[in-house]
Amino acid sequence: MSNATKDPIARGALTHPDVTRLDDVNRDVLKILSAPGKGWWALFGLATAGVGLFLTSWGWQIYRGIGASGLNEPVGWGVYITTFVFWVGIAHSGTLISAILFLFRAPWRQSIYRAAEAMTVFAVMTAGLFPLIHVGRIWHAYWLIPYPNSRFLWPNFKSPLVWDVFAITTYFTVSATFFYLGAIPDIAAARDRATGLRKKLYQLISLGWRGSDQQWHHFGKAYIFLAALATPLVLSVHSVVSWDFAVSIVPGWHTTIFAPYFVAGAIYSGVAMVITLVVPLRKIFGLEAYLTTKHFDAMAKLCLLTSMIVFYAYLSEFFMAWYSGEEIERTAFWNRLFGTYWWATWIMLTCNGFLPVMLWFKRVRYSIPALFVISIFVNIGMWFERYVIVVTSLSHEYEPFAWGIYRPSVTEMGIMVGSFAWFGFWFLLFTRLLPPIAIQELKEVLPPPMRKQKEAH
Amino acid sequence: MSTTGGLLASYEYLDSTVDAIEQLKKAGFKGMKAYSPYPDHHIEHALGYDQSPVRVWTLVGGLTGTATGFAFTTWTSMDWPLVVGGKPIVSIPAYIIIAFELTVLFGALATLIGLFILSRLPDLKPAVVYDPEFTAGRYGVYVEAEGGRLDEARKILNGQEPIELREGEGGADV
Amino acid sequence: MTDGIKRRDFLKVLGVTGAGATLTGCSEPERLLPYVVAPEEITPGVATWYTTVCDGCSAQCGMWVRTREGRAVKVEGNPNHPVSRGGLCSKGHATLQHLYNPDRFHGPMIREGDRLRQGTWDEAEQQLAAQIGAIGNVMFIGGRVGPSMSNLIDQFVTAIDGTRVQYDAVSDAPLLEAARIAYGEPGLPSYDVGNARLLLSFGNDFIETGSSPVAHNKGLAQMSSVDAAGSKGRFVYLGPRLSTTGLNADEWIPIRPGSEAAVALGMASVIAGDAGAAGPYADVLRSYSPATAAQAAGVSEDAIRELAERFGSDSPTLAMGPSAGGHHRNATAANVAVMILNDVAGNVGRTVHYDANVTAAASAYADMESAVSAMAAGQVGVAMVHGTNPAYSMPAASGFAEAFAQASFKVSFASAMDETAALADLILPDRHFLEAWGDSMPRQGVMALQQPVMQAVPHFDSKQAGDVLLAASAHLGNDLGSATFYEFMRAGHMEMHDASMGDFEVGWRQALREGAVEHEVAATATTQLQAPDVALSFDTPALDQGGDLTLLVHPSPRFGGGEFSNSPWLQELPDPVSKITWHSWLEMNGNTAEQRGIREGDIVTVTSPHGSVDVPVWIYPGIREDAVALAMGGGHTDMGRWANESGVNALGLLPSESEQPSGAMVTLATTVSVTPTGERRRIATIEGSKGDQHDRPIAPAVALADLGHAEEDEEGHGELQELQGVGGFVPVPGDGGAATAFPLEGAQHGPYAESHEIPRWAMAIDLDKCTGCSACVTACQAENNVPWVGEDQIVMGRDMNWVRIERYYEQIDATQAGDLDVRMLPMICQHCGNAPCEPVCPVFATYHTPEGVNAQIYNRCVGTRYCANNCPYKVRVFNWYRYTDENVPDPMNWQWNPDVTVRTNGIMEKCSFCMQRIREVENRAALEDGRGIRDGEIVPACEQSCPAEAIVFGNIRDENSRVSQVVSSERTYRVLDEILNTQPAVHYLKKVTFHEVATGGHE
Amino acid sequence: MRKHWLIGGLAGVFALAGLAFVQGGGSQGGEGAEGPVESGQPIAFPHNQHAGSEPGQNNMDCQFCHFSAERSVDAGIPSVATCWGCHIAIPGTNNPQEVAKIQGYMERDEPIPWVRIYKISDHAHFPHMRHINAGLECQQCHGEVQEMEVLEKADEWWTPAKELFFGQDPVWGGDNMGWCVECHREPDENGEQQASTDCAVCHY
Repeated sequence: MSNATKDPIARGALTHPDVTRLDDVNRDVLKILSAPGKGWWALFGLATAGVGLFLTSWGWQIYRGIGASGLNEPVGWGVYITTFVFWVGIAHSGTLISAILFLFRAPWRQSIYRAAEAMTVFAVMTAGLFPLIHVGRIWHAYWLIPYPNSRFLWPNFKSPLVWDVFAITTYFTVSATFFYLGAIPDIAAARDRATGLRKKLYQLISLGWRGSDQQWHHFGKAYIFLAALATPLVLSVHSVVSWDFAVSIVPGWHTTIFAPYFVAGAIYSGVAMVITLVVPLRKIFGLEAYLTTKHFDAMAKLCLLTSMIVFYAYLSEFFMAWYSGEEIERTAFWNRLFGTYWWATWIMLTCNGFLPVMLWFKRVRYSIPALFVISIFVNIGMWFERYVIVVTSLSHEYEPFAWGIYRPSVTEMGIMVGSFAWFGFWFLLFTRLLPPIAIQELKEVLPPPMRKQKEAH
Repeated sequence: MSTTGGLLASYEYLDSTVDAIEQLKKAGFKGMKAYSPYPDHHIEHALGYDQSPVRVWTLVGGLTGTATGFAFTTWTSMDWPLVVGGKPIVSIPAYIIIAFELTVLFGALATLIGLFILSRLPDLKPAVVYDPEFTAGRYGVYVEAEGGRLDEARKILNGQEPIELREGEGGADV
Repeated sequence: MTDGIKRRDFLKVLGVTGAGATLTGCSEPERLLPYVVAPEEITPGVATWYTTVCDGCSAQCGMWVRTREGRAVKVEGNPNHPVSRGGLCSKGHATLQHLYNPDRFHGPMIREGDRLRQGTWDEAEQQLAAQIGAIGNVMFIGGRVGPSMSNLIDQFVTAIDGTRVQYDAVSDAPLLEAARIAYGEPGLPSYDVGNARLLLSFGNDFIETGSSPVAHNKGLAQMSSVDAAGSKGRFVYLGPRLSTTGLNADEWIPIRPGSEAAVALGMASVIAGDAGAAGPYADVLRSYSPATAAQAAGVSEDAIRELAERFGSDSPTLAMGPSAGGHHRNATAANVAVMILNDVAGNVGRTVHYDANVTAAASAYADMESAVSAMAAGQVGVAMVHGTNPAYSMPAASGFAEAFAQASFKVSFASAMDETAALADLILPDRHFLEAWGDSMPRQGVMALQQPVMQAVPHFDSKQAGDVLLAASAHLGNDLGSATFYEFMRAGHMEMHDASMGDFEVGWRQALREGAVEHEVAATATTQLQAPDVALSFDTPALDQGGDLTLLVHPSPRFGGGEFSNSPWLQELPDPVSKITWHSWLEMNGNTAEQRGIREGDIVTVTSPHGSVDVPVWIYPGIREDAVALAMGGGHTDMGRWANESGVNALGLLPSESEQPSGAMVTLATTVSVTPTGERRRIATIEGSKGDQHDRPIAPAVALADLGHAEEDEEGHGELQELQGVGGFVPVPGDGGAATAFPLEGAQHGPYAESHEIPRWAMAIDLDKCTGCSACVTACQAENNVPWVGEDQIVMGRDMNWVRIERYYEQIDATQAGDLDVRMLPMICQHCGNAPCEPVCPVFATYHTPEGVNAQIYNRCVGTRYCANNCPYKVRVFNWYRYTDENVPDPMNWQWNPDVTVRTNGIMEKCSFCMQRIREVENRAALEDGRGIRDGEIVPACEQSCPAEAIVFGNIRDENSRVSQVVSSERTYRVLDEILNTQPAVHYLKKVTFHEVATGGHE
Repeated sequence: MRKHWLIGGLAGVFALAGLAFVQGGGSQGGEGAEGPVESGQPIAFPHNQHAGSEPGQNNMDCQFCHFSAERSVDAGIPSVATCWGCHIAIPGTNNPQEVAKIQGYMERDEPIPWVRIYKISDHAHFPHMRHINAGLECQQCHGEVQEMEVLEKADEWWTPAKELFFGQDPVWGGDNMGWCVECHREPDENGEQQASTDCAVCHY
């Protein structure tokens, strides 16, 4: 039993005194699924209200026309696309943590990946709405889907927007599958503790999982292959999203650096969002034992790395604009820094470039309040990054006479803010219905109970 | 009593479970099942598993996706040729993306289907003999035998001090 | 499309008899309304064209009217008209909107207490007759009308021994008077702009106002285009502010307001040498010299001397005196001075003809002043107002409204409410000229007929004023010889007709068919300068002291004197100078603004001794630092839904004063003080970069000297490489000349295959001819059912016009005389061969047709707006709301072109090269045994209306086509093509300048 | 048609397709919106009596009344005068009271408010003359009108589904674009498709 003697920390195991036996994990995690407290209800109420705002704003826009937004010529894309890219980005770290780190056997992922995956699924759900929200005739949006029709017409597969349709739907399907598959054994665990209606529900969705050797065997393999598929997918999806811009000829969009730069940014914002979500989760449900400072330290390091990549991308963009000597390119980037939208650019640089420098310090990485604050700033910064890319580039293009300024409308902001509520709504439900921490994977890292050890004492 | 019966032993310890399995194998028992709260390679090793055929499903699914991706995009472009941006009617570089996404999509779905078929899921019939503690902290070994062999099996299982030992009708699908 | 009024709703009202039959929505079954008796010349679905005369302004351009199922849907210039010779201005196009103006009266209105009630025509006419009979003392205040109507009015007035006063807000009275004084001629001089080699405009905005803006516009283009000998005429503008006309000058001498006479005479003195040449004005000339001129004008003496020498030598030359915008207290003298200049330079009979007797309204503000005092004194019983709106177009200081109120019975013939009609007791709505008979005599010997092109719009129970007068006379027992105005007019023409003109009927029918008949008139005696019979002062006139900035009030290129203000097309037409829509603005020089800490968009109070207005400031480098300018036409209070509350009325700042001896209204009379109110507003402009093109290859120019060896142009960039097919770079020449082959390798499938020999449509726009007059913008809007969006949407940046005339300043200096370089560029969809907008559309709503047109399929558009983002030219516009539904009241939708889909919300649209016209011609050709399409048979709306003939459309595959010929010019370039390789089908020809062109990065 | 059928299978989205057709038909406006049109005509005009070739019928040419079909985008509706031109002499043996209505309209100087039966959406342009000159028979799109007592559309809303799933070509396809395209795609003698399928030929 070699692994029994291994240093538990090395295996990412927990050092908390209360958690020694396997079923302790069930006890602690399934406790979360018990009747919610005031705090949860308060948050849930808030989220529901926000969803109301979201739907009314959207409804009004559909009724009145897309003009209800502040968009214009030349700025045909604004807050909607910004928020779309933001949410797609958020989604990414989920898959990263659950799939990529799984393949790399990163020891610290177990206790956070379930929450991260849930975040992925809900974030994609949110992001997927924005292409619908921003089109002029949503009632014809289904024309983007290839299906045999009485017009004999097919979508244009050369258009990045059609690539998006495929990328986003694939991403949603695969991440949802991955999420659900990983959750089956834990749902079974919940089933065996639950009673009444919940038991019936869990019986149904656990598909009769029993944890037999045969099930575990195929499960493990399937999980690996899904992870192997999800890994290139996660990298591709944000590349495709970045090509919505890079494939165009708009100065400020048309750059080869976009794909890697967007992926890094996506992971960056995603990890930050995980921190933002997990900190309160940990506090509310008392999961200190499972979400240790070690986990936060690891996530902080990931943030630091990606923030450096992203900041490097910013700098190289500005440098290349200057170095190219192309007047149009230069004007575009000059406008970013000092033009109408200078403030957005500087918020972006501060939140994504300067602030994360603090993560170099161990004390900051180990201080959960500090991380929480920084992560929120990073989220803000990343939203503005997309805003800067989308809006400043469009507002000053090739034709100086046609330059224009865009101001978001109330409806737009309503939908943008509402989308956060929509996301929170689903996430809160998730914390109550599914074990938000992966029970079975935590057990893998616990020292397995050994009779021989006991006798030795 | 010479009817076939099933024995399900619940253990608290991993090593006792593994020992039980190995002894049963040594004693020549077949068709054992083991239960555990998490995938444990010691048990798999003891039962002697080889590669899972799920991989085949993934591969076939993925390749189908790739083929579909290229075939579909190319065919639709030729079905009603329209020139956009002075580009060729069939622009393979653009279609690579579609092909890639379909590869992943089909591959993932095929894997899921494969898993379900191979591990007999979904299986909503209530188990004949089952210990809910398996999903919490216990390990289990189930063996089927008849007549005298049954007692032998019981003896081996008891030898590892199970928390409890249940008996049920044979032929229980678990 | 999905909802709103449908294109084919018009087919439902096939017969105009189907009163109010336009259905909306789809709830009830659709009705098809056939004619009761079908007029044989009308085929449903096929346009019927009529010729008539545009009665929009005094120019009286020839007009073609396109009617469908008996509705006028489009007006165009009539190339056969001897004066306007094709082309039409924005105002001319907008007359259609006055025809279908929903604010027109639905019948005669009779005042009861303080409200107007709709009555019947009998009732109204009887009341009119009764009042005239009872009260008498009739005063008929009328605007410009055709000869027959004028005739009728005179007879009507004499029969009831009333008085007649004629008044137009914008008139050429000083020029008319000057011609009388200097040459004793009764008419306006006619200018041969096209043949002048050096053209001087002393504040004369001849392509905006005056005897024939369209013809002069054409002339300007002709003059300034490079001839075979490689030379071109030069245009110098002398005036304090650059109008649309001024922006086309090659040099600008920003002389002090009112100093035209001094400058003209100073120059004349140089040319005349010992001044002997100036005839009776010789001694006047002696007291002038370039020195005195320079001193008066505030410009360098050399500039004037040098200009004078050129004016003497480069003959034929031409100078024009101040027009309506520059009517100061010595305007007549100034015009006389300019005539002297022309005379000494020997232009009389060459570029300026005084014997043509171009008819002009004998409008005299002075008469109005006496009329006002007469009314005020209660000496007027019945006041009748026709074709003019003095309550708006006279300065408030004149007290017209108060005086008018004194008349015991007030009659208005306004067809829609206006400020004067609002005060009337009886309103007898006149017909729109497209529904009525009339005639015009643009100049001696030319007789043009104005015929009704459709039955009167059924919504409005209107009656032609002529018929009303005849009816009233009948009631009063005066027989004027005819029952209807038509008979009266025809009778009149028969009288004038003499055998030398051939058979009357033939001439009459020809006039109806071709729009005008011309017969030579006996040339009057050779024109000699005459000694003035009135006192003339050539000094710079005194100004009322209201502040330190001179106020320039000029007719608006869009609204004239304000009579056009109730047209959403014109309201939304960006002003050719400022590019501002809807509201008014105060033009101010940047330095002046800086000194006062005023920023663009600041709302300032402009105060003169006669009134004050609040108006936002717009910074304009084309105006002297000591002047500010305000356009007429804004600030209506009682005109209609689009005119009211839009902008301010500049006349409120002017004194009520007439210039002597012409009696014209003084528009340049006072200085003003400008004080910020502290408030700001977003200017409703379509301009993004303050006229700076940032050295981009958008509107380059080439120096005249460089023509013939412009290769160094191409040095800048070699061949551009573009990825074609799968792998492999295929070189695509990205520099000027015709666009390369289409479709490119790898795209030759189905209809795109080589085998199909189909035309490839392309366009050429000569920027050396384009004057930025913006006629094409309105023409396009009218042809293509482009909606208007309103001021708030423009402010948000959502203008919908398919044509955007970009105006870039390259060289412009208000502080000294010098070269002027302003670039005008009509930007439309470039129909790129490698269109960036096409591949990004997810649903193929935009793609390239085999004919090389970048098509936009409205009904397929989902509205992702990616195409607009990716269009480097920013020519794609989006329907953010249901503009076509919400903004277009009945019956204005009657104007819609049945051949063009009406777009609903959420849809992208743009220039289609007038696809409907292409299809129409293709269909016609197919019916005529599948003959080919002739070059020039397809004429897009913009090309048709361009007075400068700057636009040419055709098949570029045919090397003999006009477009191929034009494109072969060395001046040809394609916007941004050299850096983007978009391969546009629209080719531009560089503007040609006299000075060296400062070449930016790309030139 | 068959080909698309196969692809439908290949894509494996029949349900979606079926759904889409309903929308595809409906979303174009037109049909659905016009509501039922049995014989709600102001005058019970018997097309068969006028254009039918049976004994006792008059066998008139369609273009006698629909006079502009050959030279215009619109087929044209006869003016009241056209009707009256004949019926001033022909009282109408079958039901004179209907014929009498014509006189009424003539005297009241009113157009006859015929209820429209055939209509395609406003965003599609159908030049009648091009099709007539290409040798098409009116009946190919409008059905055997000369046999109809009451004019009815030759097909129903479910045309598209019928077309896709059973390969039946409709007579009147209304806004079903495939109905137009199929005919345009038909190969001519040179094996090239006989009419353009360039979008901008009909949509502008």
